[in-house]
Amino acid sequence: MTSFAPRSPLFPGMTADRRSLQLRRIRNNSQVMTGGSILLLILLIALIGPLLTPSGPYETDTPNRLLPPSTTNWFGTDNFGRDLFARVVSGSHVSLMVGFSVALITSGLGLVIGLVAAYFKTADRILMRILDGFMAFPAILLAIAIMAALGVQTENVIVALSLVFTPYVARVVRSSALVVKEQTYIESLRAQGASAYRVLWVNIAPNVLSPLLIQATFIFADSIITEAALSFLGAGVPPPEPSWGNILFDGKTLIFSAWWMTVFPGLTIMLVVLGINFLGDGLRDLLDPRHKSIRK
Amino acid sequence: MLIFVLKRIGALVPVLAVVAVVVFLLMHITPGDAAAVMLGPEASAADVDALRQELGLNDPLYIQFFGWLGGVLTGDLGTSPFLGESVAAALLSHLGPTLSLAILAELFAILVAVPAGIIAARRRGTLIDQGFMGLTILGISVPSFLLGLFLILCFSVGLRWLPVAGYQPLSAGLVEHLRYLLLPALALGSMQAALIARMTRSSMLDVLGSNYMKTGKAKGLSDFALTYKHAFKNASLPVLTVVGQTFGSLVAGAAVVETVFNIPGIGQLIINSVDRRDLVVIQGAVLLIAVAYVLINLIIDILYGLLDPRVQVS
Amino acid sequence: MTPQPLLEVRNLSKSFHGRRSGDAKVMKAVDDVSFDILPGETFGLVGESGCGKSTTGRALLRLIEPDSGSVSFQGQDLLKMPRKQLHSTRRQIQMVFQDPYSSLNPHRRVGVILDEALKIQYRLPRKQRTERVHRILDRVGFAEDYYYRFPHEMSGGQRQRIGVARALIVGPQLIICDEPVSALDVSIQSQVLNMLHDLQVELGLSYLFISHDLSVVRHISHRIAVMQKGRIVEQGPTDEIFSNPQHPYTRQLLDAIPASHPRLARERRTALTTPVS
Amino acid sequence: MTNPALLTVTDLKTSFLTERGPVTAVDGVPFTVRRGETLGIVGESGCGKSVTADSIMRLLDEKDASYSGSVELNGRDLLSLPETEMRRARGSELAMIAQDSMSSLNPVFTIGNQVIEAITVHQKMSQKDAYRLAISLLERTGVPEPEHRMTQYPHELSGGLRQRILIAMALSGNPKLLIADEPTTALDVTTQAQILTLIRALQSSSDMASVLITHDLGVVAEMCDRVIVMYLGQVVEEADVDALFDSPQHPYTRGLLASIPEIDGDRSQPLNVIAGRVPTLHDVPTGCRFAERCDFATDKCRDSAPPLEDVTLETVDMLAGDATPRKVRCWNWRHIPMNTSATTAKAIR
Repeated sequence: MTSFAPRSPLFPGMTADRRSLQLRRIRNNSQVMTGGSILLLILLIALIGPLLTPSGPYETDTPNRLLPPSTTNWFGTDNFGRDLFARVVSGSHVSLMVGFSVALITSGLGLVIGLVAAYFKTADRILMRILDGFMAFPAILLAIAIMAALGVQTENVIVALSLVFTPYVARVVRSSALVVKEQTYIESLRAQGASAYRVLWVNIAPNVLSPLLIQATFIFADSIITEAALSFLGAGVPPPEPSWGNILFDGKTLIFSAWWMTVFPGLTIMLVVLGINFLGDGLRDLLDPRHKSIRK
Repeated sequence: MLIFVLKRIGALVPVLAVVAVVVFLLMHITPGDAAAVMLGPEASAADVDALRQELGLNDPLYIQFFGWLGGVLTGDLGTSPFLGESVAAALLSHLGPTLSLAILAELFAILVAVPAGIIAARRRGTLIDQGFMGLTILGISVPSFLLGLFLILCFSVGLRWLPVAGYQPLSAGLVEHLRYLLLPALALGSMQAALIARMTRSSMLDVLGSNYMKTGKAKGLSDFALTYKHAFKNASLPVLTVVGQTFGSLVAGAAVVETVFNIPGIGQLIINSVDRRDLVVIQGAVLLIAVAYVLINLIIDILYGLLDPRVQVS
Repeated sequence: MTPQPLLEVRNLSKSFHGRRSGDAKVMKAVDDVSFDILPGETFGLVGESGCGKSTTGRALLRLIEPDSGSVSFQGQDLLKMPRKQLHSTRRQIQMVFQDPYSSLNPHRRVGVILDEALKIQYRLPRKQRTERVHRILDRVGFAEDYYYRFPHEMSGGQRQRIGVARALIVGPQLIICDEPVSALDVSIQSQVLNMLHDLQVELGLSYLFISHDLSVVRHISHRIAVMQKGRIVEQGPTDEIFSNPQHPYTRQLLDAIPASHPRLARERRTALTTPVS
Repeated sequence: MTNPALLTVTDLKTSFLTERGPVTAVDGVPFTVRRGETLGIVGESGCGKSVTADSIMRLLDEKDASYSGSVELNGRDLLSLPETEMRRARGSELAMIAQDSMSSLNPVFTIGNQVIEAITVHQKMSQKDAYRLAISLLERTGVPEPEHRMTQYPHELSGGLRQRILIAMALSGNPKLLIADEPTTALDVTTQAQILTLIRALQSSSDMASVLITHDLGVVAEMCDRVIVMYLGQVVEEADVDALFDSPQHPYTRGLLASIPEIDGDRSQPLNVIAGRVPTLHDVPTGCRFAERCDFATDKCRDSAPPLEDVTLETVDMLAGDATPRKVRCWNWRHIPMNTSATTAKAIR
C-alpha cells in the first residue's frame, strides 16, 4: 500500500481502477447504450429534421392529399396535403418538450415532498394521505379530467401531467429516503448534534438522487405516452399544432386509405419510448445495487 | 383477522376524503365560470345563470362541497345538462362494455404474464429470459391506443379477420361478444401483461436467491416443488400488489381503447363529455373509477393478509 | 478516596408501548438503571440481545428520550438540559456505532465526514478544520491521502477506525461504544480494541463499552455491569465479576462462554456429567 | 486407523463468474471426515468456508458457479452425480443447517408444513405418520409444546427455537453427514451453548459425522475433533483440535489464536494484530497468499506458493497420542520460533 492510483476527473474520488470499471459497466450495459443511441438519433432528427422537409408542418397542398410515402414526402401526406414527416418532426418538439418539462417539474416537487415526508412524521401522515388520494385516480383519467376543467391547451398538458405524476416521484423519493434514514450514519449525525437541515439536505438528499433519476426517466416516457393519448382523444395538444397523438387521431378515420398516417407517427412514439425505457432499465441496473444481475 | 380487515377499511376513509375533494374541485379549477365554460360561447346569459343555479355555483364553496358530498353518498351524482339524464344512470348504462373489456384484458394479462415471468426467472440469463424481457420492454413502450391502431391495421384492414370497431353485448352471443372484444382486450392487456411479467420475474428472482430456498434445496426438494410451492406463494405477493395498483390504469386505459374501437363504454362517455365539457359527467365517472380502484386494493390488501402471516402482526 | 464520577446515571427508565394502538403491552426496555463512569475508565455493559444495553446507551445521549431518571455529566443533568446546551455538551460525549458499513455516509469522502463532525460543533476557518482532520487521520493510523477516500474503498476495520476518529475529532471525554467490534473479524477486532486502549491511555478518555461478547468486555473494561431484561443484575470490578459472580444470571452467562482450549471444554463436560461425590 | 473415511474431498475448486472476471472462491481444498467425527472449518469472512459447505451439497446456482475436483461420500462422487440423484442424497445422506434461522425458514408456511415436507420428500408415509414423526423430531431437538409449534409460523418463534426446527428438519432423513454452516452465529451466548449441547448430544446418539463451519475458535474448541483453517480460498493448516490449540504451525493460525481476547487470558497484554488486510479474490498474490501480512515472510514466500505439506511425522513427537494427519501450507513453518505470541502460555498449561 504505497502508491495510489490517480483520481479521475470524470468520477471524482474514484480511483482509476474503479472508474474504468464504472465506464466498462456503462459500455457493457447494452440497454443504456441502445437507449442512449436511440434517443440521440431522435434528438438529432428533431433538430435537423425541419431542414430536410419539402414543406412546413402547416402548409396545406390540397391537390397532393393523401400521397403515400415517396422520395419527396418520406412519410407521405395527410388529408390536407401536409407533409407528414414535417408534422411528425414538429410533433417531436411538442412531445419531447412536454416529457422533459414534466420530468423536471415532478422531480423537483417529488424530491421536496418525498424528503419532507420521510423526515417529519406529522408531515408524513398528512402528505401521504393526500398522495394516496391522488394516486387512487388512474393517471390518464385524472389528466383527462384536469384537461377538461382547465381547457385544451399545450401548457395545460404540462400542468395536468405534472400534477398527476408528482405523487409517484414523491413516493419513490420517500421510500428511498426512509431506507437511508435508518442507516447508522444518520443516527450518528444526530448524536453529533447535527441540525435537521444538515441531516436532510446534506446527507440524505444525495443518496436518493439515483432512484430519483431512474424514476424521472420513466416519468419522461410516461408523459410522452400520456400526452400522445390525450392528444389522440382530443384532450391534449389542440390542432392544427401537430402532435403525435392528434396526427394518429386524424389517421384513425383514414385507416383504410392512408396506413402511413398511423404507422409512421406510431412507430416514432414506440421508438422514443422504447429508447427511454431501455435507458431507464439500464440505469437501474447500474445504479441500484439490489438489481445487480450477477451475485457473489 | 376481523380487526385487520376493519383497520384496513378504516384506513380508506382519509383516502376517500381526498378523492372526494379532488373530484369536487375539478368543477372549480376551471378558469372563469364553470357554467359558462360548459355551455360554450354561444349560450345566452339566462341559460348560464340557470345552469349556475342548478349546479349551486352561487353558494359558498364549503356549502357546495357538503351539498355535493351529501348527494354522492346517497347515490345522486347530479344531472348532465347535455344528456338530460342523471349521471348515475348514464354511468350505469355504459358500465357493461367497460367491465367486459377490463376483465378480459386482465385475464389475458395474468394468464400470459405470470407463467412467462416464472419461466424467465428460472432461466435467468438465457435467450428465453432475454427474449421475454425484451418483449416486456416493448409492451411497456407501446401505449394501448397505439397497439389498438396497429392491431386494427393488421387484423382488420390487412387480414380482414376481425371487425374494425364496434361492440356486441354478451346477449348477442359469447362468440360474437368476444369477436368484437378480442383486439381491444389484447391492446389493453399487453402493457399490463408486461408489467406483471416483469414483477413476477423480479420477485421470483428475489425469492429464488433467498435462504429458505437454499434450505429447501438442502432438504432434497425438487426444482418443481421449490418453484411452485415455496417460491410461488412468496413471489405472488408483490405480483398481487402490482395487479391491484395497475388495475386503475387498466380501467383508464379502457377509456382510451374504447375510443379507438368505438366501444360504447364509460371511456367513450368521458371522451364525449370532454368534447362537450360536461364536467358533471366527468366528475361522476372519475369518482366511480377512483372508488372502484380503492375497493379493489382493499380486497388485495385482505388477500395479502391471508397469504402472508407476517402482515397481520405488524 | 474515590474520584468524582464523570457520568452518573440514576434510575434511568424507558418503556416502549406495543406497536398496535391501544395495546396494553408495555415493554420495559430500560428499568431503573443506575451506574457511574469515572474519568479515564472503561465501563462495560454486557447482556444478550434485547436486554436494553443499546437503548441505555442511546438514552444517555437522548437519541431516545428516556421516561425518567437522571444522567448527570460533570454535575449537570443531560435530561433536563435545554437543546442548545445539550448541543454543546455533545462535544464531550460522542458515540461509536456497531455497523462499520452503514455508519459512514457512502456518498461522502472520509475527509468530508470528519470535517462535517467538526463543523457541527465548532465555528472554525476551513484551514484549521482541514488541519485538524489530517491530524486525527494520522492519529488513527491513516496516510494523508485517505482524506479523499470513499468509505466503500476501505475495509471494515478501517471504516471502524474512521468511526472512532469521527468521535475523537471534537475532543470528547466520554465515548459511548455500541458493539464497536462485533461486526468485525477477530484479527481486525484486535486492531480496534488495541487502538481504543491506546487512545484511552494517551488522552485519558472514558468509555461506556456496550457489547454482548463477554471476552471482549472483560479484556477492555475496568468495571462491568450485567444487564438482563432492562435491569442491571450485577455490577462491579471486572476481575471480581469474572472470578466470583454473585447473580445466577451472570453465572449462567459465564458458563455459556465457549472454552478457550479443547482440553478445558472436555474438563468442563466431564465435570458436568460426573456427579460430585 | 480403524475408522474409514465417510467423506473425502479432493482438490475441490469452486469458481464464480463475476462482472470483474472469474474468481476461484475455493481453491483446491482437500479433507476427509470419518464416521462419527466432527471436522471444523475455521476462517474469517471471505475465506471460502461457506462456499465449501455449499459446494459439498451442490447448492450453488450452477449458472454462475462451477466445481472441479471430487467430493466422495461413501465412495460416490457427488460432483459427478446427475442432479436427480444428488437431490435424493440431499436431506437423506447429507443434510445441512444454515446460519440465519429467520431467513432459512419459509415465512409463509407453518413449521408443521415445513417439517413434514422434509420427512415426506424422502420417505413414503401417510400424512398422519409423518405428523407423528415430525412431533417426535421436535421432541428430540428439545422443542417445547411440539403440537402447538407445528401450527405456528417462523416469525412467531425465537431464534433458538427456529434453529432447533432447522436441526429437526436436517435430522429427518437420518443423514450420515451433517453440515452446519455457522449454526450459532446469530444466537446469544446462552442459546448458543444450548444448541451446541444439542448437536453434540444428537451426534453421540448416532454415528453421524459433521462438518462445522465457524469463525469462532471457541466453538471449535467445544465441538470439533479435527480442524482445518482456511485463508483466501485455501486450507493453510489441518490438525487434531488439541494439536491446533497447543502448537499452531501456520503463522496465520497463530496470529488468529493470539488476536482473540480470551476469557481467561492476560488482560494487561495488548492483543495480537495481524497487519494489513485480506487481498480480494480478484488479485490473489502469486506467492503465499498470506505473505504480505506475515511477519516471517521471505522472498521465497512472495515468489512461489507453498504446497499443503503433510507434516504428520515431523510433529508426532509433540503429541501424546496417535499420529493424526497434520498439514501446513508454509515454506518456513519449521523455522518460526514457537514463543512468538500468547499461544505459548496456553501450550504450557
